[in-house]
Amino acid sequence: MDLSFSAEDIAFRDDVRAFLRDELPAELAAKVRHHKLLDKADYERWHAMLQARSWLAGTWPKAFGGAEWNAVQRHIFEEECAMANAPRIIPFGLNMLAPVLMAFGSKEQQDYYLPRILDGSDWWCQGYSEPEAGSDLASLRTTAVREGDHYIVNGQKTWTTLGQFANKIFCLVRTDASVKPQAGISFLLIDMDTPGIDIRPIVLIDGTPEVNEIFFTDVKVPAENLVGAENQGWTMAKYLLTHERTNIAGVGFAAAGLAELKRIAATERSGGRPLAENPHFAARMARVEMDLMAMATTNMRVVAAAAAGAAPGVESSMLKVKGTLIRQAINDLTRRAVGPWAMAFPSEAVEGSNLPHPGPDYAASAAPVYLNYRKISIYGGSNEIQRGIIAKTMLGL
Amino acid sequence: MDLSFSAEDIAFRDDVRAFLRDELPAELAAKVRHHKLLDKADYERWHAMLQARSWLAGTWPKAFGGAEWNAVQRHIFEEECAMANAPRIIPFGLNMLAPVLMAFGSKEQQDYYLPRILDGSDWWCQGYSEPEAGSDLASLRTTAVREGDHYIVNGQKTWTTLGQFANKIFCLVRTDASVKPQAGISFLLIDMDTPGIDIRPIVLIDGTPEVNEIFFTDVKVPAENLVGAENQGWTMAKYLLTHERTNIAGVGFAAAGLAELKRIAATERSGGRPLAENPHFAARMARVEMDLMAMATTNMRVVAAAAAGAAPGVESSMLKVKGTLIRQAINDLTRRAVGPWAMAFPSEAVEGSNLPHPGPDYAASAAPVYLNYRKISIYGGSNEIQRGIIAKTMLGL
Amino acid sequence: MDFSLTEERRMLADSLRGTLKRGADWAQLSDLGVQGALFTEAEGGFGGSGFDIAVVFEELGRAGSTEPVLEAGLAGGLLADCGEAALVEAVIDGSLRPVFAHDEPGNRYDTDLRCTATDGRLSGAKTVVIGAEGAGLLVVSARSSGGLSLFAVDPGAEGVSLRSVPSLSGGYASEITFDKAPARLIGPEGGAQPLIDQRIAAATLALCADALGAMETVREMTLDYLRTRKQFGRPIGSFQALQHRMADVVIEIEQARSAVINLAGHLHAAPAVRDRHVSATKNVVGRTASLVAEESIQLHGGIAMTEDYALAPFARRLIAVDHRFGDEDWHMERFIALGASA
Amino acid sequence: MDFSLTEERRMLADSLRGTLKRGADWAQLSDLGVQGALFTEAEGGFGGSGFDIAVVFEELGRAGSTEPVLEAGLAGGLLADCGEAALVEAVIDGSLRPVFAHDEPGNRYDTDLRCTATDGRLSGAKTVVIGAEGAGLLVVSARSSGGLSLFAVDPGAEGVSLRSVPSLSGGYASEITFDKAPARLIGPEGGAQPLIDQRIAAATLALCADALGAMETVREMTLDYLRTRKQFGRPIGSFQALQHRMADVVIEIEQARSAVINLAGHLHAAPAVRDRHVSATKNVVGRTASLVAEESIQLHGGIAMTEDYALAPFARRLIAVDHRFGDEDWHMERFIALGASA
Repeated sequence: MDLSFSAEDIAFRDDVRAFLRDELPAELAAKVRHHKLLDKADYERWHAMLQARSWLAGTWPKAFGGAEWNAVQRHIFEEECAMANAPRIIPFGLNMLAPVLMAFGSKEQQDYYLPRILDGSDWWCQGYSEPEAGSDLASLRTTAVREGDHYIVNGQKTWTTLGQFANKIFCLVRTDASVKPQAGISFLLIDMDTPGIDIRPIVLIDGTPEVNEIFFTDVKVPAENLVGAENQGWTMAKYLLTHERTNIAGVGFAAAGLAELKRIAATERSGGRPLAENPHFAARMARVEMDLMAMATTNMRVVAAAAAGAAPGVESSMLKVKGTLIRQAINDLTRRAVGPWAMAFPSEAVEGSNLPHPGPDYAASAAPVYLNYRKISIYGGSNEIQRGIIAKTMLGL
Repeated sequence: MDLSFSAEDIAFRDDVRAFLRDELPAELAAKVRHHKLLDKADYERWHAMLQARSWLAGTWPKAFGGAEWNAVQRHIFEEECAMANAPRIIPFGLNMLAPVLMAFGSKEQQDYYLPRILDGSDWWCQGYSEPEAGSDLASLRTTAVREGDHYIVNGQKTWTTLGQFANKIFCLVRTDASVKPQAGISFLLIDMDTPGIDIRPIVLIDGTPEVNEIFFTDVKVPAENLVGAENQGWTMAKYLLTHERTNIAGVGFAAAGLAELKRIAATERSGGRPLAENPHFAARMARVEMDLMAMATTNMRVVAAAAAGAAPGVESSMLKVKGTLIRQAINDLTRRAVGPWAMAFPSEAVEGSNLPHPGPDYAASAAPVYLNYRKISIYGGSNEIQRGIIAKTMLGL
Repeated sequence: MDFSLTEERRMLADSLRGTLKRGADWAQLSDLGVQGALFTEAEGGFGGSGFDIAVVFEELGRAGSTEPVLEAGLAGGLLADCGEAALVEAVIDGSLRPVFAHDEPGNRYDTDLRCTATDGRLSGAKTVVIGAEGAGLLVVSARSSGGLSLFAVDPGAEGVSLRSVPSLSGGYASEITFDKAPARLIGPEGGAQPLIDQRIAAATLALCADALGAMETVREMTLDYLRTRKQFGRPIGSFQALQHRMADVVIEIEQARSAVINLAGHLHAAPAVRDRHVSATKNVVGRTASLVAEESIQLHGGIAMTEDYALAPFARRLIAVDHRFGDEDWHMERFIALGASA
Repeated sequence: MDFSLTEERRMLADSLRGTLKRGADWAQLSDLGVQGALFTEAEGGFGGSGFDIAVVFEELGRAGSTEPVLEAGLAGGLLADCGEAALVEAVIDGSLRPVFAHDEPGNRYDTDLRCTATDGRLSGAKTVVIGAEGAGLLVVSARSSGGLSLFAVDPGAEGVSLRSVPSLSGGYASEITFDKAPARLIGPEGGAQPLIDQRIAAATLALCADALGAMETVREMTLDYLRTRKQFGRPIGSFQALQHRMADVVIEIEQARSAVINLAGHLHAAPAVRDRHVSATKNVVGRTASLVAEESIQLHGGIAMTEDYALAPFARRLIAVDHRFGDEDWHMERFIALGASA
């Protein structure tokens, strides 16, 4: 056993830290730290800076222009970025579509789409979920019917994160309704400018315009936009779910959130003392910190196993559940920490819109973030789905 | 709304308090308070004292020699007894068999058995559970086959509380294996002296010899010992479960346990101060006390509704779950409160037997009681069964 | 012992529920007697007991009403304590909507006040005052030569400025600053503290009853969704893991109901007894409200995250409970302190 | 970064597991080198790191062994610190089983010691000393003129009396009184505190690793029962509510494993860092041990309540974790204090 990073890993970490310290624009980090909405240009700026450093596609094979990081390097990069409050990398093109194209796409598709992801020509979004297909994704109903050299797509996708910025969408669509649900699904690439596509924002409980519904009415998609074979879509979706779940524990986000919580608790005063010295609040923070220390090591164990070539297994589900619970516990404490300031809620969710929050700079986002991050135990396979996977793996029933 | 007792109820409560103050033998109360094992004579003594005051069969109709208390009076009596650390009334004859005999038994059975319950001639135990029939009681396998004017009983019962003191047992037995499980069950009264009955103690995790296994091998039971009609047993069992669940919330026990916990926390010292002043321990105690204050009112709401003639419904299940959780939380805190003293465990569960505990008088029972009372969320319909009942009632699915 | 509502309260609850379903505004609520129910006959109303308050606010919470009834009742109660009968009459008939401006920036849930009033002029700042936007009268706590006192301030007067943002529970929260604003002393100079304590206790009961009503609505919404939403070919309410979690939610809501009853029954007890119940009830209701909000969202799944689904404002309202009049820990500490001194 | 065991440790773990399955006694454990693994080469052993300790005790806990290995290792470690090489050699070869008598009655988890030693005579009382029954040597902490010091005391000597009762975790707990018992100063007079702190840190790691092993056994036992026990015509493990609760138990056991690794990796760090990890790990493992004991009993049902079913001693062992070397709250307070000063 050796809990330390290797010399190479430490050198890489120092590189990442130096880059973040020197290059990450302060105004971007401040926006992230205070959970302000980033616009499309913010993300594109950060992506371009990473691409200039050859770190945008850190996990891609070198053959496709990536840095071919192993699991430890990837972990280091993600954790350092999170703790430095860097903008997140939008994963839809880079970490979700790209691995599918590399594994299942044609040479033409790879040559055309992958460079456009790296240079920012395309912003992809994900068309998986539907109103009636949430946890039960295989029940999706959006159809693609082959007509000559095109598919005609009809249906509705939902929960499309940042779809308002996207010019492309990859979709799971039903191409055969006569077989069992999983067997009739295909993976299709669609241009958002195609006639018949209608995108409508979904306002979330905290007022964030983060996700969208997308409606498809007789949308004509060239047949060459099919990835892999027809009806092979479920295989690709599963491939992504089991092989590309990145940063599932969210240790870096949790650490950044805990650091911010501690700053707030040191500033807020209760009973004439800093809130951080209130024994009950200190106990709440200590418990989550101790849990996080343990989870960080659980995460490193999985990362080390992955770096040594082990296939991720039920550990992903465990990290998903515990990771989201810890992050939500931190968000909950942050909300508690700001006390009555949480009552001021200048959000687009309620009429009155973006008036400035009356409290200290840290106060405005506490309640909205607490509310928004209830999603993390729901999406990407809800915690209930994960518990089922864990139990079934353990019990073999 | 009126949260106060009526003048009559207060007068009754004062009567009960005076009786407990004047009559409850101090040595019995001390045994109960420190969770020492009571022997058969202890229980019989207390039963006789209550019977002399006409309070043993408080809930029985006057026609059968009872006091015909309403739900409020019953609640008052049970709560005062619990808080005074009176021995519990052994319910098997008084509160479980007796209502069944009154509702389903023959005149002869009522005339013979009911007075013997009151005067202590019979100590009944309950033969319901079997090794393969726990939560799924209807799957019981003990058979009773009619042969002339007798039944021949074969099988095994388990979890028979205080069966070692009993001279009678009432059993659910299978009299028809050809119908669906619930429809082939009968209710049979059996003399424990009958040849073919073998009773073996089960030692529990805390060392208590509290429950037993009872084996029946070709046990001859007179046919007149059948209660009600053959194959009507499930109806009787359900009648008991829904109509006679007494003191299900255990508010009085919880209050007595909390009072004892507070005494311990005021005595034990931590960091140079009474443990009760440690903010974290005080918080643990406060939370359970606030929960208990609310549950006591939930309980009174159910009691008041019952006194007004309402049939108990899903509230019983809610009180069972919350009541056991609160009592277990108090037991857990008591175990924590005694600190390292819990390591000394002079119990029959481990060899070495009944050496005196080295710590203060309150310390010996803390860990054993904590362990023993894990049972209360398992028996009498486990909390999982209760949650299922609640959900099904609410959802109607 | 009787846990049933009186006939009058049941009628008020029924008519309130019916009217609120159609979306009642301030005038309609006043016509129904909502404010009258919060005042005693001596004060000009027809209620004023803990159970009157509980009945009214459970219905307002159930309907998700964002009318500032709690705030007007709190301020109106103080006006009554100060003998301002004419103003109270206007509150009860709905023509005056006052608000109590009390909390100050940086105090969290403590009330170490810094607003001062000298020679009929009040200066200082009040923070996160719910319902102040559009209020007709400000009742303001401030230190004067005699100690803590109450003052009536015209929100339109010179030296008063008000900045409002939307509030977590609906409506608006305002920052109010006073710069030598004209202020009229009401009630006993230096004698405001016990009046404030009693009326904040009543307002805390109102908030808890409101939360209880909101929880009832959320429970029904969640049960409906569990019954009707299908995944994997069956209603999600048929999945046992969800059933058991819903059962726990339902049990805790019953606990919250009992906690509200406990406080309603002890609202006019001696201060130490009253406050022990205030703190126990606020702690239990605050805990339960968070649990119900979080579990109802999780049991629903993604739909509950959207503003378009009716759960969102109720979830925010439930979370907001813990951010007014002292949170879970603040009340737990007070409960412990009151128990130790008892 | 490498979370796999070294070849040597894996071999030790494998042979220990095999031998323990057949029910190893003290002599067999010593022959296997169990004690040797707890000491460094400089001390005459072949291990002594945090990971050596974790490996050995995880196996002892997994098997439910009640041999007082932890206690002998703790006392032996102090002997090593005091330069008692001959005694340490005897501990390692199994011929001497010493025990450290440290905690005093009424101190709870604090160590405000009252035992005193003057002129080679020791007086006072020690409480709940696990493993003292049958021990060959007592290592006793006491105040002497120079401060806190360690003494070697013959348990059979005049003035030593010992009363034992069974212990919650198996074995025995003893009350020991010293009445001017002959005592030999070992190690630096007045210099015992840092030695004790380091060895108690190691013993806490041992206890946590033991608990981890016990949790693994309980997990397997519970999974087996869920697979095989049938009610309502199906394995109870097919009920989703039980599945999800078992999943949470399994997740928490992984947390406990990580906590043990954290402490093992920081056992020889600077005292403030070491103790922050001691407290974090003990808190997490203590919490998890209670959860695993309680949930495994509940998931089993009645059978788990019986002494005859193999779960009982493991459940008691897990509950006992929180009653030695400081409980959950005690360590949380220390974690907070160390964090505030860091």
